[in-house]
Amino acid sequence: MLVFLIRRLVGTVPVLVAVSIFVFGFVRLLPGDPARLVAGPDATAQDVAAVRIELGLDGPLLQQYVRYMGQTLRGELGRSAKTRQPVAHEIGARFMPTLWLTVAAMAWALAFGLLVGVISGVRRGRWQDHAGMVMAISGISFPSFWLGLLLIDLFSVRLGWLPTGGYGDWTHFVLPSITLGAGVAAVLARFTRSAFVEVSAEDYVRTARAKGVPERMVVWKHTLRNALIPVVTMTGLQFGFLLGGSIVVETVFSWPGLGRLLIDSVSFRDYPVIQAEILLFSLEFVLINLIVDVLYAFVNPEIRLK
Amino acid sequence: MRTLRIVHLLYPTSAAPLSQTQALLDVQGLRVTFDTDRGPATVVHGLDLRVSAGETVAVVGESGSGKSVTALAITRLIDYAGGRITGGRIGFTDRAGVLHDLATETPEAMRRMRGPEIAMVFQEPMTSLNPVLRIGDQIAEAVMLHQGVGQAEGRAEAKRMLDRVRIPESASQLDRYPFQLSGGMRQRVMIAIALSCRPRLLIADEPTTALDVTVQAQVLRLIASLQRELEMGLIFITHDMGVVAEVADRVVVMRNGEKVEEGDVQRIFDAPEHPYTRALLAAVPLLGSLADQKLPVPFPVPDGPPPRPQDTVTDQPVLEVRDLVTRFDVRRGLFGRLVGRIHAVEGVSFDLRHGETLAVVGESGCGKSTTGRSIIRLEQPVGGTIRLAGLDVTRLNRSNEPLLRRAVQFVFQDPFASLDPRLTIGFSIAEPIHTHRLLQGPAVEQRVRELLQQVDLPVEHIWRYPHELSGGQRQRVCIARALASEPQVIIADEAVAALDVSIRAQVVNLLMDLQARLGVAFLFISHDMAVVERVAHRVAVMYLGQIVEIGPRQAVMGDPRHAYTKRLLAAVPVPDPRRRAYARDLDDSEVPSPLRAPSDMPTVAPLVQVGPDHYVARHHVGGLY
Amino acid sequence: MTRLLPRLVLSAALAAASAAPALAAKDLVIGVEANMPHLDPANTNDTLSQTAERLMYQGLMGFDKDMKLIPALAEKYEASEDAKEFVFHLRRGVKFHDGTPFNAAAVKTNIDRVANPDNRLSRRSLVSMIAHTDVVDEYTVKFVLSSPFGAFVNNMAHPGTFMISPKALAEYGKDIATHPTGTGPYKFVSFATDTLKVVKNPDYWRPGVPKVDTVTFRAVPESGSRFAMLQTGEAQFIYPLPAELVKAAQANPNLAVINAPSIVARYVAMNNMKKPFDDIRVRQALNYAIDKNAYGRIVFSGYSTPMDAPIPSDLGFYSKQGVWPYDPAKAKALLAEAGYPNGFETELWGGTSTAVKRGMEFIQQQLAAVGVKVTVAPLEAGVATAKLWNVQSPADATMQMNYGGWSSSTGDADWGLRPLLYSKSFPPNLFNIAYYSSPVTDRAIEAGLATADPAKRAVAYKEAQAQVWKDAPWIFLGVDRLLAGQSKKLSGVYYLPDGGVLTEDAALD
Amino acid sequence: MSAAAKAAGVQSPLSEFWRRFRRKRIPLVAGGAILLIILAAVFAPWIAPFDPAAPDYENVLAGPSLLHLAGTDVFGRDIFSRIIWGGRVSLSVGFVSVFLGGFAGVALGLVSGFFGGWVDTAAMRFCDVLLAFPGILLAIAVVAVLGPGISNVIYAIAVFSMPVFARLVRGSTLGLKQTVYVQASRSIGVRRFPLVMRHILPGTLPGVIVYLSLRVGTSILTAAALSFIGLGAQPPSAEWGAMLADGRSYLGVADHLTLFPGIAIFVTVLAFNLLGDGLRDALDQKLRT
Repeated sequence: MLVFLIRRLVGTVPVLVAVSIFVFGFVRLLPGDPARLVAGPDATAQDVAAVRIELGLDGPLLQQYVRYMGQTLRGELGRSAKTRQPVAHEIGARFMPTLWLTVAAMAWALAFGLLVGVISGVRRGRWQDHAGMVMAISGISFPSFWLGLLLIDLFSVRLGWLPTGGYGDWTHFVLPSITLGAGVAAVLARFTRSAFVEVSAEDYVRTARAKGVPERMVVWKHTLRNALIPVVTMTGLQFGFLLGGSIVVETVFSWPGLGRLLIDSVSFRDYPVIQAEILLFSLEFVLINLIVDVLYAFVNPEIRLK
Repeated sequence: MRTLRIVHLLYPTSAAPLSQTQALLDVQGLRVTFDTDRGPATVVHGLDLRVSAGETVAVVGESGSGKSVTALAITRLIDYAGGRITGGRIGFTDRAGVLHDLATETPEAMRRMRGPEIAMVFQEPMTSLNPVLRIGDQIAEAVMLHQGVGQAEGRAEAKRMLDRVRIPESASQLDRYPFQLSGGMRQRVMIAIALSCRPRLLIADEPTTALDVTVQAQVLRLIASLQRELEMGLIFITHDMGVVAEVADRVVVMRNGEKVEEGDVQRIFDAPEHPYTRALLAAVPLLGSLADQKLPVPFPVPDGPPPRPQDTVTDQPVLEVRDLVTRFDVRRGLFGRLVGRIHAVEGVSFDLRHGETLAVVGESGCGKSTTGRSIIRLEQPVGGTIRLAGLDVTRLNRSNEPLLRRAVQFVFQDPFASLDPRLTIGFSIAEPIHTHRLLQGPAVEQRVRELLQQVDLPVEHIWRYPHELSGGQRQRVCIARALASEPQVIIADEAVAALDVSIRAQVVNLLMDLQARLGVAFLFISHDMAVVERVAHRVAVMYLGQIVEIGPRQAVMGDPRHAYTKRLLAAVPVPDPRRRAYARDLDDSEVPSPLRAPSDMPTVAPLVQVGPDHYVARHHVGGLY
Repeated sequence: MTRLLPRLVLSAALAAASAAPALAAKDLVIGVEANMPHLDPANTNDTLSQTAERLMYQGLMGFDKDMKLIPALAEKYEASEDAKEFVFHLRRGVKFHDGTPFNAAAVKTNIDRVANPDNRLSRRSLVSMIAHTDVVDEYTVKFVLSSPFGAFVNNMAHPGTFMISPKALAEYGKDIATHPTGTGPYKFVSFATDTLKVVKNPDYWRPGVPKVDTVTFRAVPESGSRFAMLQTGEAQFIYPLPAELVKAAQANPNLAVINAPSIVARYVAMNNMKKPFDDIRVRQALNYAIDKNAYGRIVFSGYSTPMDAPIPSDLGFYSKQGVWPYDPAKAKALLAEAGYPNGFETELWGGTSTAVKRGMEFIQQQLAAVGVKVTVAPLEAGVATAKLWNVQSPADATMQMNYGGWSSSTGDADWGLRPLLYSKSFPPNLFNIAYYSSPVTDRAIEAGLATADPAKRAVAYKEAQAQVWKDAPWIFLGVDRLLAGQSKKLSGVYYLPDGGVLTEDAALD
Repeated sequence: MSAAAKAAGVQSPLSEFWRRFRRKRIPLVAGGAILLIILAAVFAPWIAPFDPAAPDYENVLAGPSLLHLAGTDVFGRDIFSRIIWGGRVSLSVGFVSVFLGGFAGVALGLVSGFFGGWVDTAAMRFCDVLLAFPGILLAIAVVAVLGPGISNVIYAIAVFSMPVFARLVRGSTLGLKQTVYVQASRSIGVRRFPLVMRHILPGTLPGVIVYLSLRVGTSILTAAALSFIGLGAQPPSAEWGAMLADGRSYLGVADHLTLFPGIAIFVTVLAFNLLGDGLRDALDQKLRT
């Protein structure tokens, strides 16, 4: 298991290097002179030159990259062009809200998705299946920002049960995490169902029945455990979707997270922040995939023991 | 094979007459229907079947005959497979002597009966075990469920069962997962699960079909001995008449969901009444039937003239293979570290002459297919030389590659998979012609028509798609396609293994006919010794990537000199109930894996001559050959 | 004196003090539209941050709720006749939040900091005319200017010249932006991403205030969510209140709507140096082509009044010119006369907020009616910086038309005219993106600056406004109404015409 | 060969597909709905009762009526007509981006799967990296470089659709490469290019078609989300997401501004998803979402 973990960790290195090259190339792909953009309207030529050095845009490309990597590894991400604060500070404050929102959304999406998926899979072709799948396919077809607006309108404005947005106690989490998780819940429900149905047709499920295992155990022990293997992978992929979705949902719910920061940075063309954020998002995604792989090995002995 | 012709006396082959035994299972008028998207389809029509305690009833039939569905209906697992029992009753007398109609039992009552009363063993050991559960737990689960014992007791029982199915080191095996076991071992585990609750009726659905012949013999023997021990009723479902002859007391022959004949095993083999049974038996190649004949002889055709031996071999070698080596590197991890090598083919040498059929036999993983694939370069050999009609084709280049691709053709095992489903038969046959630019324009179509005629297919098939053809017809198409480039050598890789027995004989005859007419040489790769006996001039036996014995067919099969050859031949089920193999000495050992550590190179045993053109590998034992 | 990020000024209104009895008070939450980038007043470009800074900081001068100049940290001032020397007498006994006493030395430290080009502070232009700052005594400070500057006292009321504790400045350096330490009514507590929290300053020099314990600014960019916050009582004051939601707010018995004139002008700047806008007939035609009343009704749901001078009426020295009439026929005639009988194609730039895009679409529709085909191109702030404000010479300007707004946060005509319409204010110096250049206007603007005498300045600015109106360098559209929503329990929060909010006197019922 | 597979072999793949597809009513209805939406968009000038850009300042924010089926917007423009015209934008974003991404992905997947080795490794690492970015984040990055606007949105969505197709096609290419009929063709000496085009590409298409239809829905949603955060379609384009975004501040005042574009997005995406599901059931049961 340890060997597996180390191997998997080493395996992320090329992806991270590629991501870093992409992020590095990001500012350099921009049309025009980013230093001029960042320096602002009042800047003199010296100011622009200073900003260029600050952004690491001076010297040969390779040297720039090495320097960039060095700084990144030391956690020096530069200063925001907009606020003049260190980027790490900007991002740090917003990291936890986004993380918790994502986790909350995933938690309910997973619980809901698995439950609906299994029920639909067991009651294949009956009304429970149809109801579950209607919900699921609607979930993936619904624009999340619209859902968010409708939820605020209903639960906050009309009923006054829940706050409209902002980051605070658990009540603040309800609507944003529902909005964010809806699509993922739907995807997981569908996916769990199809994995479940597929596993149900496996010979070993028949074997379980042939030895007189009660249906309940056939479902939870023999079928679901195997169906979970692909579901785990899918869940990992969906984390990426959540991270992306948080960008929109944070706007709707005034959530002080990375997503909103990103939109603000894009509209202000605050390149140091955009750059760092893309890096962070990718890092998070890679990390989540790592965790998923470990989980995957946990549920799948064939991976774990080989 | 003459040595095997001894009448077996140790075990009487017929069970007690039906009237004397209380029927354990009494199926009457069973109908099973599936709801397909084309509407309901009845696949079993009014079947009657009786099994007594301690009796073995073989249910025989070709694919689609409804035999497996019958098994699922009896256990009511059919409820989960999309089918329904739409008629008849399934009488079953349980341990307490109570008679049940399984066709109408509640699901819960059925569940309680599965395991302690009725158990099943399935065909596919590779997929029948739950991949995420330890095998000990999978066995113990049934024990704990039905006998109400705890974890420790269940585990102890699981260990006892593993001992019983002769799995070595049973204690340590309990914690292993299915993927860590070979197919034969998994089937033993399946048997252990099925028998863990001492069922009164065991239904074995093609339990050995997916296994190699030596493993099959082991498993058959195991089932038989456990059956006697536990006094179970046994329904043995198979398509293989050889297996039937080995195990059955009584035989039920099914076709298209109906029973066409039933009777004592001896009677069925001696005097089959129904034409279908007769055809079935006629098509079964009987190993040893050509023991007196030096040359290959086609299968006899019902109502046709008796076949004549074929002498087609010339002295001229068309294919010379020397020291062929093909290995597959097993790499792991990020940097693809070499952790092992599969020595699929290790120092294989042979000649193939014009008009000759050289059969390569051996069990799965022995390297026989890889040998064929390496010659046609579907795999890349790492050593050795290959000469085609004197020309070195070891290293392919622009000039010799088209030559090889034209002169050597390959026929694959699965006729359903070897034709592109999106292309017409005509195009598939014409593809070699186009590829090698042998003909242009309308001449192509003309040639395709000729080829279709050569393989006895109607020329209208030229516009058909593969899905419109049966398996046998498709294999004929594949042969026509192989002939399209006028090859000198055809490598037939288990080319008839996937076909039903009756079709198999026709296709074998077609191949032999083509050899007689066109003088083409065959490298006939097969695990089926009986077919090999029909077609081969010479036989090469492979084991762990090496040829351990090679020589004239009559010499190798009649007078095997290598221990492995002997073992292989002894394991072949003989379709004659009088020649049951219980007494044959079979060991329970597993075939070693051809996967070795990178530094662990195998020694290639030299072949020594033991007779005219007959060579045997002499192994290095204790520092001496 | 703020170049508006357009979205920061949707609308505006002055708080008519809706007084209510104060009960057990306490936590005031104000919903605002965007995050505050940071809290260094000398480096702040947006009205919102300035409003937030006002919680904690003060300048020598300040504004009352009617945006009249009042003394703040200075008790009084004297100006020389030639508008080159200004002496301020400081309030005594005032302490910064960190205990540092406020005195003349602190003023000099602050002004020198802003004026020092090495600090690269964006508000340097407010003090760049100062030759030197002299500490006369502990509570007297004298500014000597290098050139006359009549609007100087207004600059001392601008957030850019707010007073920061010298000790804190030394301690935090650049990071002062996240450690605000001033003399204001509230002390800094926390500033996390979208939330600024301040607590009452018990030692505040004005007795009786503040009346609330804490004030929280929460950024809620979605206007619907912001309004929902007010409705659910999560916030007691939100601004801006989108015009389209005024009706909904009015329908709620617990809410009051603030609706007052602002000093935010909306106009389309045309590139006066480029074809076809170099022809005055074209510029006039476009002014005739747009129905200013409809503009207010459609784009601002009626909460906007047509512009009747180049600067809004609430700015000092405003001189009414009369609304440019809506006459599409005349517009067509003028275009034909100028050689564009079939109109022409052009591009309109602007910001990215929904309200701004709505305005741009409206202009597009109106100009289409007279044959001018407009492509609408919303630019993000960063791009706008590059394409508008950062252009090095008029020849490089690619702008044809730009829809924008301006709020002169000094409250004075100078900052309403000079940065936008003075020929020495072309980018990148200042913000004359219309590249409007008229000797008459230039001379009038210079004259207005050359004196501190209000009468003389009035004459000068009247001339300038008349000339600009005639030359029509812009399409004059409207002056926003200030709109904010508040709970009826809240009193003492004033919405300034420049879009800022005064919270010093806030009280909760 | 199981009995079921044999039974499936009785009909040609195409007629088998049609038989299975036709049997389910929902995908058929969805397909019909998509056809209707496409036709409405194509024939918008003839169908839409009003000019989608023509303002009517005397009749703004009017609720649904017989004259204006979906009411009017802030400029008095007919929302129903705008939705019909907006279909052109939303659908072309969906289709063009997915076809671009699909085309590139199929090409990359074929090359990667067929040639294997370092080409495969490089291509798949590239896809990993692209997949390592949440779709909308990637789109934002592209928009941040190229600027907002519908064509850039199309490129952005194409970029992040590409790896999905590349992986899918690579997977089925690897599978098809091992099929006996491809090996059979290799064994008779068919060269790489005809081999890929004749035997492998057609085999990957069922999966590609399923994904195309599913991804169109995703793309429309993503484009709408980008418009919503102000990085997508620009005025006066009647893109549905932009309409929804523009109307959102009128929630509670004039709900029809968001209701109808929201329904348009939902119904269209739903239809594509249902169609995709139906195609998958009929074409290739093994594919998953």
